[in-house]
Amino acid sequence: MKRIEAIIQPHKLDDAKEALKGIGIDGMTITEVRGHGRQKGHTETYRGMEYKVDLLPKVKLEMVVADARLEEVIKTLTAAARTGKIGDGKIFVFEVADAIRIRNDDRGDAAL
Amino acid sequence: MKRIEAIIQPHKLDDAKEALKGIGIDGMTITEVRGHGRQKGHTETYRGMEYKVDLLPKVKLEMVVADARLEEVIKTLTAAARTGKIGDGKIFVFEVADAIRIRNDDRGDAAL
Amino acid sequence: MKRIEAIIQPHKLDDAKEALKGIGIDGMTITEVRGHGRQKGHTETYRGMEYKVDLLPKVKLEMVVADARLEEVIKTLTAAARTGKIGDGKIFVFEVADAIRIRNDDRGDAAL
Amino acid sequence: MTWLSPKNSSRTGIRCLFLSLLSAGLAAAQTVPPEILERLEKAEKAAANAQTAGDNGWMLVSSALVLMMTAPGLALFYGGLVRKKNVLGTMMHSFLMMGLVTVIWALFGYSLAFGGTADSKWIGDLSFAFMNGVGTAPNGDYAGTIPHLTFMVYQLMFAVITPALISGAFAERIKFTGMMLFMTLWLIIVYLPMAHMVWGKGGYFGALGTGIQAFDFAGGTVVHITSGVSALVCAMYLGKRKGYGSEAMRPHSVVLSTVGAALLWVGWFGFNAGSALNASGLASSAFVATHFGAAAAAMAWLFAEWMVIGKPSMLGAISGAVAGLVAITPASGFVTPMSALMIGAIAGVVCFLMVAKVKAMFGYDDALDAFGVHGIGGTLGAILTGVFATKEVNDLRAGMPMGLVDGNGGQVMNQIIASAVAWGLGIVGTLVILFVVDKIAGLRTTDAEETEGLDLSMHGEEGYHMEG
Amino acid sequence: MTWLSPKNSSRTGIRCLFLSLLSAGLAAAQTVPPEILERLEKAEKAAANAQTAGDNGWMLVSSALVLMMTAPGLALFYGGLVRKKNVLGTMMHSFLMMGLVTVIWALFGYSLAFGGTADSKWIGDLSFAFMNGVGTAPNGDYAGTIPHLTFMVYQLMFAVITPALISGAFAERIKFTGMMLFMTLWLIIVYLPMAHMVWGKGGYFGALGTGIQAFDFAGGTVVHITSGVSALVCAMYLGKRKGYGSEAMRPHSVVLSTVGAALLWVGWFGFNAGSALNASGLASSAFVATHFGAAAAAMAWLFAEWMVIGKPSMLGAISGAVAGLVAITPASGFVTPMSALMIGAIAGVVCFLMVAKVKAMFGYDDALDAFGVHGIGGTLGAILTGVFATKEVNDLRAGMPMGLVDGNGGQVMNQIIASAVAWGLGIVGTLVILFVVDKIAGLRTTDAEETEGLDLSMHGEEGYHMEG
Amino acid sequence: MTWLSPKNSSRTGIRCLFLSLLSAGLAAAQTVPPEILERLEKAEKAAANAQTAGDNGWMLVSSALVLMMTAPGLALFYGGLVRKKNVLGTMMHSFLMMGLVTVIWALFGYSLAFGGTADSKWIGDLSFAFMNGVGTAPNGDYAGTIPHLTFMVYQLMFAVITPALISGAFAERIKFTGMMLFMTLWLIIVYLPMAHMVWGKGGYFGALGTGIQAFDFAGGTVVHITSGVSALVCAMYLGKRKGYGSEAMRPHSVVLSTVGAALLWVGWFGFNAGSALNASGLASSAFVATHFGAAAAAMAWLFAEWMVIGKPSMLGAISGAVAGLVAITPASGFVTPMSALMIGAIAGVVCFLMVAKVKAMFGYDDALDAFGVHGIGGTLGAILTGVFATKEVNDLRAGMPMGLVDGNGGQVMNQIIASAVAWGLGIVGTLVILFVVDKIAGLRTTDAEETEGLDLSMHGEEGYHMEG
Ligand SMILES: Nc1ncnc2c1ncn2[C@@H]1O[C@H](COP(=O)(O)OP(=O)(O)O)[C@@H](O)[C@H]1O
Ligand SMILES: Nc1ncnc2c1ncn2[C@@H]1O[C@H](COP(=O)(O)OP(=O)(O)O)[C@@H](O)[C@H]1O
Ligand SMILES: Nc1ncnc2c1ncn2[C@@H]1O[C@H](COP(=O)(O)OP(=O)(O)O)[C@@H](O)[C@H]1O
Repeated sequence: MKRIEAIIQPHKLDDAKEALKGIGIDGMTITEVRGHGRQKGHTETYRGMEYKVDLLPKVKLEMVVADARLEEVIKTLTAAARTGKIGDGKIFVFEVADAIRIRNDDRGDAAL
Repeated sequence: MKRIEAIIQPHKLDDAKEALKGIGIDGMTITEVRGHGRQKGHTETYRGMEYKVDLLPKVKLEMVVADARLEEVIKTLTAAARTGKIGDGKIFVFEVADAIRIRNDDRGDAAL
Repeated sequence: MKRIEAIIQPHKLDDAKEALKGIGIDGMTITEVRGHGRQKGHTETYRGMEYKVDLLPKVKLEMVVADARLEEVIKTLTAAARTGKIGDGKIFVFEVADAIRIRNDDRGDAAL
Repeated sequence: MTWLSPKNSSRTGIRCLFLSLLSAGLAAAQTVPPEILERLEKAEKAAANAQTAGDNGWMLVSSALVLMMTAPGLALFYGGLVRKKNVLGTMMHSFLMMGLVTVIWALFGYSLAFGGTADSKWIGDLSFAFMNGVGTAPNGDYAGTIPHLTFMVYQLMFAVITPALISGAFAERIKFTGMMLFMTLWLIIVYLPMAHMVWGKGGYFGALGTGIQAFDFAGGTVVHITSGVSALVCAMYLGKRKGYGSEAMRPHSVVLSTVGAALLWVGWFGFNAGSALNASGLASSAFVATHFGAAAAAMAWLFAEWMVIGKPSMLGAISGAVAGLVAITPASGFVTPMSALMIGAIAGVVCFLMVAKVKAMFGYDDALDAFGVHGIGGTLGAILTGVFATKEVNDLRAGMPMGLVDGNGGQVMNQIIASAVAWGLGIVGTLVILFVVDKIAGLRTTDAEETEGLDLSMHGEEGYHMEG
Repeated sequence: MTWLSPKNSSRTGIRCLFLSLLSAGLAAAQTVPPEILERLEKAEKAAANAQTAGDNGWMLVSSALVLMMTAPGLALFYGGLVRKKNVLGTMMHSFLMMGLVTVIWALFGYSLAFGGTADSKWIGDLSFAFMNGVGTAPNGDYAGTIPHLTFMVYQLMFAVITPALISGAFAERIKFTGMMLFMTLWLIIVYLPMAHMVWGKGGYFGALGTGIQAFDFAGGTVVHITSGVSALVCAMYLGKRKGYGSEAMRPHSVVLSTVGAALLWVGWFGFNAGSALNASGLASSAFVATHFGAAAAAMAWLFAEWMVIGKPSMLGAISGAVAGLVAITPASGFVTPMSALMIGAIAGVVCFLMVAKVKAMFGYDDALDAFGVHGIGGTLGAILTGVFATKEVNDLRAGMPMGLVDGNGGQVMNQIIASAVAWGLGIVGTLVILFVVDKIAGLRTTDAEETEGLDLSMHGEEGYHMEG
Repeated sequence: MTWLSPKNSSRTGIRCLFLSLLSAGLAAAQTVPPEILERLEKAEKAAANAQTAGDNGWMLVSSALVLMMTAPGLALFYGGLVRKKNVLGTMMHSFLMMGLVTVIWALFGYSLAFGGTADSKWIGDLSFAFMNGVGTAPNGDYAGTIPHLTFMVYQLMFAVITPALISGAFAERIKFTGMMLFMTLWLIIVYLPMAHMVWGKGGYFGALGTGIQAFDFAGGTVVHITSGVSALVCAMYLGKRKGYGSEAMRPHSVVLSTVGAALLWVGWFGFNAGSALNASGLASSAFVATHFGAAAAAMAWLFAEWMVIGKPSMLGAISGAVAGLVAITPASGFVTPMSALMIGAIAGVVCFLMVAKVKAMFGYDDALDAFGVHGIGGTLGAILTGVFATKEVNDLRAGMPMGLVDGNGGQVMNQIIASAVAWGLGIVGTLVILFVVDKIAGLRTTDAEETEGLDLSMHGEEGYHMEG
């Protein structure tokens, strides 16, 4: 099993989700995060006090998939989340040691 | 060391935490996430505009434990977080390469 | 590639970010989390109802770096985030199987 | 209320004068030139007209202020105290009353409360149904210097907030349909008779009536005891919230509750000082008593909490203010400013102990402390009114002593009796209604609905979407 | 407005009396001792003075209430309905009007709306520019018992909220500079003439004028039709928001919107009842009609939604209340309480269908339903005023029938014509302004600005920083 | 304030008339039938009664509005500007004053400010302690047409908000006990004497007094200079917040602050127009000046920010509005609408520069800019009052020129002297109090408390629990 972690632009979440659903990937967990990278942030000013904000809102998608589906998911995700501009985000892949379904103790690929 | 990541129902958080405390697992990090899986979402309607909401609030528990404690923790967690209904969530297990305690540079199992 | 996950005190975030920038680490993803460990929580009371709150606000920094930079980053991070008091947090290190830049399909170290 | 103000008679007198103008005019005409008489007549009318402008303007503002108490006031106060998933459902309990009670009031509610003859001891009649006969002319039975419409709409605002107060008891676990039906029946079966008995023409507890004379300036028995006691019954009937005692049920936003409490405080000036039904010195007196009562109670709760719990909290300060406002309500038009301070201080401590200590001993789940604050605070206020009422402030009984401080110890007993009747009516009425509504429509949410929260399960919407 | 109140003549009469005091006084002096005459004179003046105190106090409060409608009222109602990233930009659309419109009004706006002579059919003149001649003395053309300053500032509050209402249509996608320029021109080109035509001296649609007599008690045509129709034009001109239909565009806080709606309801009493321009029975009548209309509409929308969509929502209840308040606005000083209930109920259902069903069929993106609620609700209200206006409530035409219920069917046609003119002026004026402003300053945000949100892109700040 | 209104004498005249009724009546009785005399007398009384109704209704509303300024107004304005972890602690600084100051005022505060004889130049006495002699009869020294109770409670509302304003300076880092003690002493040592000197009977700076005649219609020196200057001293004494300059200290919710500012604007009508102490044309004039000043300042700050910083912000608009309201406060009853526009525009630009540029140069941490807005805005307003005051608006000195525009340049100097005294009293008084309180109870939170936030460390609660 692999865990795919994609950090994408928030407004691309719906597209990404739909695309994944399209290839049968349903299970996923989403977190609101803030990211820092090459993308320039913005400046906020409150009563003359300037704040450079370089942490931008992003959305993190985590999904654990069977090894076989890895590349397909990556391709689908990059296609759906890409705008071509800096700040589009990253995908990281990790090895998963095990998975358990809490409801019924299913384990491994069966648990996904 | 293993990292155990459990995605559970928010209202099961207190039970899970107590159960883990019961077996001496104290260190953990909790994130509010939203999940998508088999559990059906709900519909929200605002002035006739319908939104199908299929991302449901979940809580993610992350804890790094010594290898020896892995199964015990999984068992405790599944028992505490289970309601038996779809949506109970998953547990994923990862290998951890290293751990460092920021306060005093403790490393490895000693840092947990 | 390694993924470094640091759970630190929220008010140390700016220091940590600056320190990392200082050694050329730009890419990172930040999540607001709540942590449980040795640090004592606090008590809240609402109309006589007492709540022991043992989940304290923390910030999680995640950054994927080339293997070679691992120790340097850990050193920088611990130095920047340390206050010396209980609750300073932990750093966990994971192996990363792959990285993809969504914008242009860069892979591996090139994607960081 | 009109007969709670001794000045009123002199004022309606002015109006009666006009009716006798013809005869008086004829007599005078013999020695005074007619153009002077005409001018005098016009000046008299102009003065009466001006009196109406002053009093009516104030009473319209008071009506608006009392509406503001229900929403945003109470809606925010209660809405902030529940968990996020129930915030809209809880605000709805207040907001809906602004619609529901208004329609009932227009059709027949007002008439059942304030219609009737000198013989209507327990309930009014249908003479004002469909706003029949409710026009711009004053209704001398209640308020001689303001349009009947103003009196009607001012009273309506009280009827709107009273059932909304109860909703604190069944928060986070009641079905929308059951709630709506309950509120409808409660208004009809508990509120309308109680309002009539205390304030309506011929009512048994009228302050100057022929029954037991109880003093209730702005609604201690009618509003706070009835709603507070009914709240207790609801809390016990519905049972505790799922997870009560184990899960954290902290207010999702004390900030919202603070805003709500502050708006309640501001609006309460309309509630209490407006109950003079004119902009006279009595209104000023009630205004000051209201403010002093609230302030003293806020400080008292804060200090009591500080000593007993260890820290003074914002929630404590606002809870105290509301408790003080509740307790001073029946007394506001009868007591001196210093007595108001005392009533407030007592209410702050007693309600704090009730909510933070006694409730825990009994273990019922009065989610937002509608009973602890309104039931206890209202009863306390009703009784203390009997203690502190003084003819110095309100010479209602034409020179006779008013309360215990004036030497009329019997008044305390009258207050207790009236309160007991309000308790009785509240308990019995609410029990019967709960029983009926539970059969017809169901009251308690299912477990799944409760876990999901009222906002989604009842209304299909959420209070906040901050991710956008 | 002044001539919408039949009682007014008798009152200004009182004042005229003083002017004729000298002559009358001389005649009377022959038989009455001068000290009596002097006292009589003083009493007459005192009564007039007191009348002013009563009416002026009420009108100042009404002015404050109408300002409260714009902010926090509308700012919260609209601010809660947008996504988080646009909350400040949206609140700014309301708040800015409090500054911008006020300055324009002070310089020349008031004068263009309310200056002029009996011949100024379409627009006023510059006689009141720079507040020239606007002092503490009443302006008998409009309101004989309150200072001219009060009348001026009360009318200003209407001019502040009207453009703010439009902003619901272009929410989440308009440039700040374009918006500011648009609002300035719209006020001058659409609002000022329309206000003059309906309420200004000599205005063509004056209720007692020589043109087409339309009844608009508190601003159905002037405020709601003009703003609502202009909103539709804006929504169509600007186009849909990026992602409309695919991305979730849920209200970021129905809680804020509920608070806003409740404050609108409370403030609307100043809007409608204040339009009597005094604290008389007519004000009470308008107050009651306003409250009944809002209540009935809130219930009607709620039930309609319940039947059609399946769940009654908080957003539905507050939308209904606002729709009812809009619809009752032109009628409030002309109809009975029972008619108000009916108008409210109709408006609740019609506006719900408009917003939830019809809009979807046409597919324009009126983001916050400024057209669906104000345009449709205002038109409906204007026409129903022609139906339900009755001389029982407002004997404006001295015994002649008022609306259809009085047997004057022609009034409905007058109302339709006045509404049509407001539609026409709104459409044409807005189109021209949009075209011009688009050329000069640009109207629509860039894609990047829209994605980032107005708060950051236009104002460089964020509504919430909850991480701290 | 009463003697700030020239019309007042004529009104109290009416009342004096009654006292001379007997003698006058006897003389007239020889030629006029007694029933006519009686009617005349009744009409005179009725007119005076009506005058009281009109004025009292308005003043009670004004009192409620000023309370609304403190909470929810200021509580939200300040509460939104701090970080989330301090929101309740900050709101508490305002809300607590509603309790604390009220109790002090009732016991002896009012008496020290407004008691005393014509010789009490610097402070009142204890003649009104425990509300002794404060009843429904008017106090002719201050306001002849409203109950003394109304005057007392209206003044109380000023005393409540003034210390609350200071809290902006020490936000996010003060101990609760220290704060409470500081506020108590500050009220007694700084506010009560200052209020007496400017508004109290015999006060040295009374506008018509025998000392230096300063004009302060609604509290420029008494409220804004004293609080603003004291704020500066507090900010410097307490030192900067931990992390000031390095950590982000952005407002946690400009949304809340906007709501607060809007409520301040609305409430300020009670503050300024209410300071006429009646509902006369002077109240209207002050109302208009207030609104114009706020509007012009909001626009001015917005534009200044736009030019200097690059973007116009919501926080800028609301800060400007508040700055304008502060600056127009002393002037509101003395200047024309056009002058009010100018005062507002100047205040908007000056306060913006102060807060956004000058403060940064000095580097003290006036967390919420209590000094920059109230200290600077108040001083500016006090001086500009001397420039723009005109007898056209307020013929206080019976035909003599009022301010510089009237040709009385010396008034500017008087205003500067009075302001300087307020500065001096504020600085010295506050320093002494800070020193004493720091010894007794401690002022500054520990590092740990500050990091945790006031909500948890001082009050044991949190402002928001959104996870539920
Ligand atoms: N090395 C990294 N480790 C963790 N997260 C990263 C890393 N680099 C980038 N990110 C995440 O990806 C987001 C996009 O990165 P950025 O460099 O701005 O764009 P691009 O995708 O064009 O390289 C960042 O905001 C951050 O959340
Ligand atoms: N493959 C997956 N990868 C990551 N998260 C998952 C995956 N499958 C499920 N989840 C998480 O677990 C939650 C529960 O899953 P669901 O399928 O609804 O229930 P069940 O545990 O009964 O199978 C989801 O909401 C999601 O957060
Ligand atoms: N075993 C663990 N797994 C995951 N997170 C942990 C673990 N131990 C600690 N943490 C995180 O680190 C934070 C600090 O830990 P704590 O024990 O309080 O401090 P310290 O390491 O200084 O003793 C916790 O709040 C929690 O978020």
